[in-house]
Formats: sequence, structure tokens, C-alpha cells
Amino acid sequence: MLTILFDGIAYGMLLFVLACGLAVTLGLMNFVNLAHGAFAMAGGYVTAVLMNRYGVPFLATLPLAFIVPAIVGLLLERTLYRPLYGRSHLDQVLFSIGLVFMAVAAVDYAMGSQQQLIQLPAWLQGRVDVLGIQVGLYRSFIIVICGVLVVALQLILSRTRFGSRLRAAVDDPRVARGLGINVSMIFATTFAVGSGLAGLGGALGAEILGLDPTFPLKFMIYFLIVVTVGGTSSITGPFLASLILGIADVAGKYYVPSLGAFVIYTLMIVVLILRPQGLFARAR
Amino acid sequence: MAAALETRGLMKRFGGLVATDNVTFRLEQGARHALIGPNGAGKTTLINLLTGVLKPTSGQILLQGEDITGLRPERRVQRGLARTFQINQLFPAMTPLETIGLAVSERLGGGRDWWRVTGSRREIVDEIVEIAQRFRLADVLDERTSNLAYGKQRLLEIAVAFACRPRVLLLDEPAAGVPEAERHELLATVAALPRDVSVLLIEHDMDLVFSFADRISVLVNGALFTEGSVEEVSADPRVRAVYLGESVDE
Amino acid sequence: MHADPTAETATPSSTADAVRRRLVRKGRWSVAEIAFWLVAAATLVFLPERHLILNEIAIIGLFALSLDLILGYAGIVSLGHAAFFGFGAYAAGILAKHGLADPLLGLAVASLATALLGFATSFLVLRGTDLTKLMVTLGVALLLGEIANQASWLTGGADGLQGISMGPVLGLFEFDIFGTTAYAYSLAVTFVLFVIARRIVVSPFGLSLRSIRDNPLRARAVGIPVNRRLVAVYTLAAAYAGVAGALLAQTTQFVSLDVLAFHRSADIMLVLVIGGAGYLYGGLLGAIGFKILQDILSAWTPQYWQFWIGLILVVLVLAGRERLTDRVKALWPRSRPSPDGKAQALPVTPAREV
Amino acid sequence: MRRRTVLSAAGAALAILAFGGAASAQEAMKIGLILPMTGPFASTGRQIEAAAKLYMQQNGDTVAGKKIQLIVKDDTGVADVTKRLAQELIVNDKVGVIAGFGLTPLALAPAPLATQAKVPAVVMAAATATITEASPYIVRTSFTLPQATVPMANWASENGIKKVVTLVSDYGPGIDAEKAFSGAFSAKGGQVESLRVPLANPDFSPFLQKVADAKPDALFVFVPSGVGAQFMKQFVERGLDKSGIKLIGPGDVTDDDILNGMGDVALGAITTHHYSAAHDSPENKAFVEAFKKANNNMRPNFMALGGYDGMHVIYEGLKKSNGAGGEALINAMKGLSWTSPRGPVSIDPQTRDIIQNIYVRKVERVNGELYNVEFATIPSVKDPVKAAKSN
Repeated sequence: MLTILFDGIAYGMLLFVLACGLAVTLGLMNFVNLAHGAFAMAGGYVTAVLMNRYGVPFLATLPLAFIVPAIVGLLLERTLYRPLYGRSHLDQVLFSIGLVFMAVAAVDYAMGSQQQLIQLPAWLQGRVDVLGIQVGLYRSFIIVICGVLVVALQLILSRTRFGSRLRAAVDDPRVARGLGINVSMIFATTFAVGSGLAGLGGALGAEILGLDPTFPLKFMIYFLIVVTVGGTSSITGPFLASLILGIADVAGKYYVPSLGAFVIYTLMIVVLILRPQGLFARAR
Repeated sequence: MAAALETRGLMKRFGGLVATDNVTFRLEQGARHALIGPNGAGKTTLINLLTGVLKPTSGQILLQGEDITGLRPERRVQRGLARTFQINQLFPAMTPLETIGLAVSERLGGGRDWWRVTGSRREIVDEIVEIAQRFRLADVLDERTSNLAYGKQRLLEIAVAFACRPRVLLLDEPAAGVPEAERHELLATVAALPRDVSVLLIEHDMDLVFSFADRISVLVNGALFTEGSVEEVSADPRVRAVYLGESVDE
Repeated sequence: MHADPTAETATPSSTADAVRRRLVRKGRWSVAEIAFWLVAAATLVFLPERHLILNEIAIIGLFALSLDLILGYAGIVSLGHAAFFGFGAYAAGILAKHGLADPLLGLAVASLATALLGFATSFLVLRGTDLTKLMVTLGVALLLGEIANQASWLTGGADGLQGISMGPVLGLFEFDIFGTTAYAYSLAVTFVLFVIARRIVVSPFGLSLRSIRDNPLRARAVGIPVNRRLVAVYTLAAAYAGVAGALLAQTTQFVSLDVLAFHRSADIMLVLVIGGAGYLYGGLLGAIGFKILQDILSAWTPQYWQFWIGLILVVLVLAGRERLTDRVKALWPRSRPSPDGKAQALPVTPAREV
Repeated sequence: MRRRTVLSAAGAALAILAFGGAASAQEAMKIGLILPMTGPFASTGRQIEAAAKLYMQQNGDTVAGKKIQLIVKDDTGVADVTKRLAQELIVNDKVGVIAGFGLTPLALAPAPLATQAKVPAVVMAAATATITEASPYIVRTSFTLPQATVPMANWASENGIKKVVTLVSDYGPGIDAEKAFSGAFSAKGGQVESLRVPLANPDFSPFLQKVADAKPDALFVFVPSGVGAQFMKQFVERGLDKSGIKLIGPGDVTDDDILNGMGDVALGAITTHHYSAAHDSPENKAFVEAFKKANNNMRPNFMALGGYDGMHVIYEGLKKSNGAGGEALINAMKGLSWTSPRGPVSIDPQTRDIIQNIYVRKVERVNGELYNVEFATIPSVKDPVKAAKSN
């Protein structure tokens, strides 16, 4: 019972790290970036390649799984994404889907179409018994890392100068520009961080979600669900939405396996009908 | 005789804030009635209540003596209550011809007509022509609305509302933002509205109010402050204090 | 197009005639349009080897046309339009499997059934932002896909619905292995439905839809029952999509779960947006372009054709897709290109600001 | 002006369509190989394509005086596309054989075409038992799930396993495997509990938790190859291996393609299947070596073998029919028998399914790499579903 809750939380946390960058690009820059999953895939492949070809330990690959997609994200943002900020959402969808197709085929070409597998270090394998609850070590690891990230993100947003500028830029880019805030710089940084987080999520998730070239397409729907259900106006919204979806998904499949696949979709539809702005959107 | 439009004890609260405070008010048949008040007096809220965009917390709205409090906005329009918007609400990609045609055919029940080409009905065409001429739009009928001069857009704004053949027309600052050169055309058109349409004018521009209205209501803090003829209101020292003092006697 | 300079001084009746001419002209077919359909008909004779892919193009074109009715004309974005396509396909397939083999009867039943489904789900898309609508429609399609998977006694589940055998069209034309009957049938159905759609969009009803798309606030203020109109067009579009799905089921005589899959909805969105929304031909042209491109690229490099499709999409957007589609749209007298290059037909509003 | 642009564009489109068609077929025998080359099942397509090309490279491209020409098409894993491609290949390219078919619906969709056009269809991957019944022109060189599964049930009951939970992906082959196993295992007095997992399912944890709660002797699992790795990892992560639950199933879970990447979590899994890259025979050693050499050291899996033997059936059939296609070719294919890299096999003349040995294997580390090491053989297994019907 509590094990199910625990698994759900871990799953939800993972979803959050993967999707929060999307929430930010959508909420902040009002850009529908369906290619978000491609950055997650990039992170996953960085980890897989480093571990399997060069024998780098798992933990050491994680920073790189953040940095590489972040740099790629930064470069793409500066070159390709920026001209499209003012364009219609349909243009953005078309463009980012195009990027996904390219990423899928390119990874397929470079790495092959089979699953990429990584070997966790021994100390992350298996599970331990904590107060009668069976706790998977790797899932605990994910919860800890993601928990730290959530707190850090929240602190950055609410306490730092960058955070307040970011929030100003979210609320009204024009006013923010008028106040002398370099909005373009903030957008670029945020985009890079969002991409990096996705990459980290991809690396962490490779073990649980699998990793192959179709990753960005397979998980696009999940990311979008998290973001729409959570709303895009804060970090906590998508976070809570991820947790709820994670727990509901796991619990639904455990208790009513035959209806398992329905749970997450039904939940989404019901939420969006009752709260079209998302569950945790600020009232506007 | 029933008033053209009447409210009884109309209240609207947003949480703790009272935006419309017990407004009881009559718009007589054929009236030229102005509603004025300082910024934040609740004019927009009142319009939204009258047109059905907002639901009142309590109170009643009657159109030609019939209770319309619970009706949806489009039903009120069909019953003869039309409005213009302070900021243009037009269809930028459509032409004035299409815009007016839309309103006319909608009123004549054509909106459910999905088979005939718009314009195949004689009475629709005749009415479009009549409205276009009344509002001096005949020479721009085929322009894209977004390309029209601002004054023409304002005229179209009124023309669309008029095309709904309202018994009561709510004009929300019709002259707002119109450059001086195009102003005359607009004012003349408003003055020439037929007398069987009762008009409630919401306006800041005192020149327009005094030249157009025969009766004035003053709204302050969501409540009806005073009401009377143009002379009475402009002579009322309290009104001068809260409102006119700032805009007339400077 | 030029305004009549005598309008203000002319007698009311002559102005009225001018106005009527202008309004009615929009219902008239242009040369480019007639040429388009003549070329389509000519392929029946001149391209016998390509009837199979042309059949698919006709079906996808009809499907995209159906999306155009709600996206291009009424401003409802949908990422789950395959729900109706798949529902129609299953309806027609199941019907044929159980002995009702007449294709036209199957189409009629499928379109009615999907119209009902469209009506029932239309109430979900009346509220919310574009993003919400995208996700709600997507959710409906995914749910339906899951139901079809579970109800394998009816649908054949993941193995697909087998054992469909269709009777001859109109009792005369058997479906042949060259796909000629299939293509002629699909093209004819698509054409008929296109003509109807074309009438609808120039009718007062169609005009009111465009007004809702452009400015729902004002549309209400003109007395248009916005929700009722949206429900009506959503139902209609669902029926169209259902017919497209039924055509696929009947001409391929097989239905599998992927008629309901996410990629169908996404692809059809791509097809429509590439072709340009809001002038009915966008879906058809998009279907032609997309399918031919895919056919050529995937014959050339079966593994990596997606890369090139992706590259083309990216370049298309960066180069200004709307300028291209506006140029094509200009061929049609009704829709004039927007001079500012902004998306007049693309109603997607910023997600946060609604 | 603009009108001319559109007309010329239309003309160009027509021209492309017209010249896209292939030239006429004369003394060539064309084989249309329809596979999922993109999308989630792309690796199936890659393995089969590589094996088919390898076979042609080894055996030349001329058989019975005909030049063999292979046309590869990508159906993206969508059934109606498979059908359309098959139809185009038959009608336009005049292929003599269609082959490939990565998944069950992809094999079923074009089946009526094979019958109608009298073109043999060689199924190289899809494994639902009923497929060969969909058309008398279908020959299968892969396997059927019951074929691989029933021996598993027998082995389990003979080796002291009393209670089994089955966990399968909720689609045709999965349900096939579940039914075959449950039927055979309960017939032997075993106790079975069934779980089905949605096909698109990233996280197995809730299902594995249910398994843990049930405390069976063994967990029988069938998931599409590819997802197998995630499954294995989560199985071990949950500690189910340590709680004494044996992992058993048909060989899809320990697919050779990715087995080595799974790491130690896969060790000890017991599967029954028709092919392992570690099969000890000179034919197999040569096959694996040549395959790896031609494909950047990629290890062939059972999909590749299906493609390889599929080509063999086509070649041998053509030799027997003296290059004739259609009915003569399908009849020539029936009853063929040869020694494949997987061992002795033959095509059942009645069912057109392959008769082959099923091996019981265990994942072990050999020379530093993980392999399915065979330790028992059940010779000449027919598809049990059809065998039961004919009795």
C-alpha cells in the first residue's frame, strides 16, 4: 500500500523533472515546444554513451546530462527558436515537431534503433525494508534528487534576483523591458535550464522509462498532460500535478489493472473540464 | 408605459467588493440618456450586467417590461438590446460588408441557414445597403476592417450594433480615441439615430454628453449618485464636486 | 474588388445590386478551383498505377477538410480529431463485417454515429484555452483508443478488425486490386462533401462561424448563439471525419487500432497547417504535398525519411509558411491574404492570456 | 499568373506520381519487403532487413534464372499503410513475393491481398498463431507464440513450479502467450493468475507489486522485445529475484538484440524459444559471425533469423518451382526442410507454419557477454493451436 504510494511519488517526481522545462517555456515564453522531449532524450543518450562506451560512472554522467542539453538548448534558442516567439502557436507546433522528427531520425542513424540500457551502480540497485515498507533504492535516489531540485527551483524563483526578474518577465515582458531587464537574456537562460533539466530527467528516467529514438514522441503526451493539468503559471502547479498523476497512474494500475490505462486520461479530462486553466493556476 | 430598459435593486459583488450597489434606474422609451461617472465608478460592470456578460448578485433587469435577468447575452440581443464597445470589438479579417451582413442575416434568422449563399435574400441586401449609407460606410464596404481608418472603424462598431435593430442601444464611449478630423462625421451619425431607438450613452466627453443627451445619471462608487435633466445635473454642486469639477471647470 | 465610387450617390437599388453581386460572387467557383478538380478527375484515367496512394490522399484530404471546418473556420484546435476518424472507421468496418456490405449505407451509418459522438463530446471544447482544448480532445481520442483495445470482442483489439468484405459501390462497381474503384469512390465522396462544405462556409451560418473565430465577444453581442453554433460545426466536422475513416475502412477492408492513435491526429494537424487552414483547399493540398513527399522520401531512404520531413517542416516555418499559403489562398476569391502576414486564419490564442 | 503557378505545380505533382511508378518487370523476381523501419518497432525492421540482405549477399542474387530484386518499404508500423504498400508492390512493381510484417495486425491487413493476387506472403516476424489461417498464401518463418510457450509450461510443471503469475502485454501476441501458457500449465495441475499490461506502459511497478503480493513460484512474462529490458530491470529492482520468484517466458523478454545491455539483472532468467545467438552449431556460428561483420557488430536476434530463413524459403521455393511464382511457388515452399542456424526446421505443408526445435535456455555470461544458453531441447514442435485443431 505505502509502497504503491512511494512508487507513485517517484514516478511523479520523474515526470516533473522531465516536464518542468516545458511548463517554463510555455508559461514564460508562451512557446509550444513539442521538441522538449528531444532534450530529455539527449540527456539520456549522453549518460548511456558515457557509461557504456567510456565507462564513466553513473553519477559523474548526470552533470553532463544536464550541461549538454542545456548548451544545445541555448544554441537552438539563440538561433532557431527566438525568431518564432511572436509567431502563432501552430507555427511553433509545426516547427518543434519538425525538430522532433529530425532528432528521432538523427539519433536512430547515430545510435541505432534499439533500446539503450545503462547499468546502475550496485548501491542503487535493489531495495531495502524501511519500517515495513519495501523501498526501491533507485526510486529513493530519484525522489531525493528531484526533491532537491524542486526546492532549489522554488528558492531560485522566489528568493534570487534572477527569480524576481524572471517573474517580472513572465507577468509582462514589455514592462520588464521598460524596467531595464534584459528579457532576451532571461529567456535564453531559462530555456537552457529547462532543456538541461529535461536532459537530467532523461538520464534519470532511462532506467525506468527506457530510452530509444522514439522517446520524444512517446512521452510528449505525458509532458503535455502534466503541464496542462498543473497550469503554467507556477512551478508548484506542474509539480503537484506530476505527483497526482504519478500516484493516480500507479495506484490505478495496481488496484484496477484492467482499467489502468484509462485512469490518467480520464483524470486529465475531468480536471480540464472543471478547471480549464489547470488545477493550480492562479486566478486571473 | 413600460420603460425601454429598467433595473431594480441591481447588485454585483466581487468577493467583498461591491461593484454595483443597488442601482434602480429607468431608460424611457426613445430616451437620449447619458451615464457618467469618474473612473472606477462601475460603469463597465453595469454595462456587463445589462448585456448579460456578468450575472448580478441580486436585483432585476427588465427590457420593455419583461424580465431578462436570467437571459444569455445573445438572447438579450435578439430581444432588442444591443451595445457597442469602448474598445473596438470587430472582426479584423472581415469586410464591413460581411460584418453588417452577418448581423443582419443573424437577426433575420439566417444564421441557421447553412445552404444559401449570404446575400441571396433580397431583404438582407436592402438592409445592408440602408445601414451602410446611414453610417457612411458605403464606400469602404469591401475594405478589410483592420485597414479602415479609426473613425470608420468606430462607425462600423455602431453600425453592427444598429444592424441588430435594437430597441435599446448602449453606446460605450463611441467617440473615444477618434481623431478630431473624423469626429464630426461620427457625432453627426450618432445624433441622427432614429428616435424609436432608446439610447444609453456611457461617456467621458462632456461636450458629447451635453450635445446629445436629454437626461443624465451619475454613477459614483457603483451606486446611482443623482439623476436629472442636463441642466439639473450640470448645476448640481455635488456633481461638480465629485466629477464635473475636474473636467469642466478647470 | 474596388469600391464603387458612385455608391453613395447611386440609387439604393443599383447599390443593392452591387452589394448582392459582391456577396453572391463568393459562392462562385474560380478557374483554379475547377482546374483543381478536373486534374483530380483526370488522374483516374492518367495515373492508373498510383490509384492506391491517391485513394489515401483523397481520404486524408477529406479528413483534413473536416479539421479545417473546426480549426480554420470556427477556431477550435483539436489534437484528437482521430477519435472521429477511427470511430467512423470502426463503425463502417463492424457494419460490413456483420453483413451490411453496401458501402454507401456504411458511410451513412458511420457518419450518423460519428455525428452523435461529435455532438456528445462537443460540450467539452466550448470552454478553456487552446491548450486545454488540445489536451481534452487528445484525451478523448486516447480514451477511445483504449476502449477499442479493450473491447476486442467487437473491434478485434490490437490484432485489428478482420473479415471485412465490401459489396460493390452502388451495386455495380466491385473494389479491385488496383484501387481504381476505391479511388473513384473516395474521390467522389470527398468531392460531394467538399461541395457541401463549400456551400456551408459561404452561407450565413459559415459567416457566423468565422465571426466566432475572429471575435467571440462581438459575435455574442451581435446575437449569435456562439455555443450552439460551435456544437453544430463540431458535430458536422465529426461526421466528415467519420466518413473519411469509413472510407479508409471500406477501401482497405481492414481496421486497426492506429486509426485512433495520436499520430493520426498529429499528422492531420500537420497536413492542414502545411496546406493552410481556413480556405478548405488547405487540407487537400496539404494531403497531396505531405503524402507525395513522404512517398518519395521513404522510397529513397526507408529508415531516415523522417529526418527530411522534419527538416522541411522546420525550413517551412522559418521561411514563413503563411506567406506561401496566403499566395495559394489568393487564388480563391473569397479569402484575401492578410497584408500584415499575421495568422488571420490561425486563431490560437496565447495560452496564458485567455 | 498565380493560376499558372498552381497549374504548373499540379503538373509537377502529376509528373512525380507518374514517374514514381516502377519500370516493368521481366526476368526479375521482385520481393517486396515491408517492415516497420521507423517508429517504436524500428529495430525489428532493421534486424530483418540486415538479415535478408546478408542472405542475398551470401547466396547470390540469381535463382532459377531469375534475378532477385529486393524492394524495402517502411510501413511505420501502421496496418493500413502496410496494406497499401503491399497492394502497390503487387500492382505496380509486380512483385512475386511480399515479405516482412513486423507485427500481427501488419501481417493480417494484407492477407486478403495475397489470396486475391495469388502472391506468396512470407511472414518473418509476427507471431500470433492465427496469422497463417488468414490466407492460403502465407508462409511463416518466425515462430508462433504458443509454439514457444507450451514447452515453457511443460518445463515449469516438470521442475517443481506450482503457482505462476502471468504478465503479458495486452495485445494479440500477449494474449496468445497467456492463453497458451495458462491452458497448458493448468492442464498439468498448476495454478495460474493472469495480469495484462497496457501496451503503451512506461512503468511496470504497480503490476510487479501485484506479482510480489501474489508470491508465486514463477512469473511468466511476455512483453514485446525492446520493452523487455525495462521489465527485467524493474523486476530485479523490486527484489523479486531475491524473493525466489523465477522469471520465465518465451524468448522475447531476453531478446539477443539488447540482452547484453541488460546487465546482471537478466542472469538466471529461463526462457523457451526457437533461437539463441548462442546456439551451438556450425551453421549458427557462421551466421552470427557474418551478420556481426556486416552490421557493425550488431548481434542477430530471432527477428533477423526469421528474415534470413524467410529468404531461404523464397530461394529454395523458386528453385523447386523453376522460377515460377504464384501458386507454384507457395506449393514449392510447403514441406521444405533444411538446417537453419536455429537447428533443423521444416515448413508444415498443412499449416504453412514452421516446425522447429524449441530450446529451454538460461541467461548466462559467456566470454564476458550475456547469452541465452540452451540446456534442453524439445524437438520438432508444431504450432500447438493448429495441431489441436487438426486432431
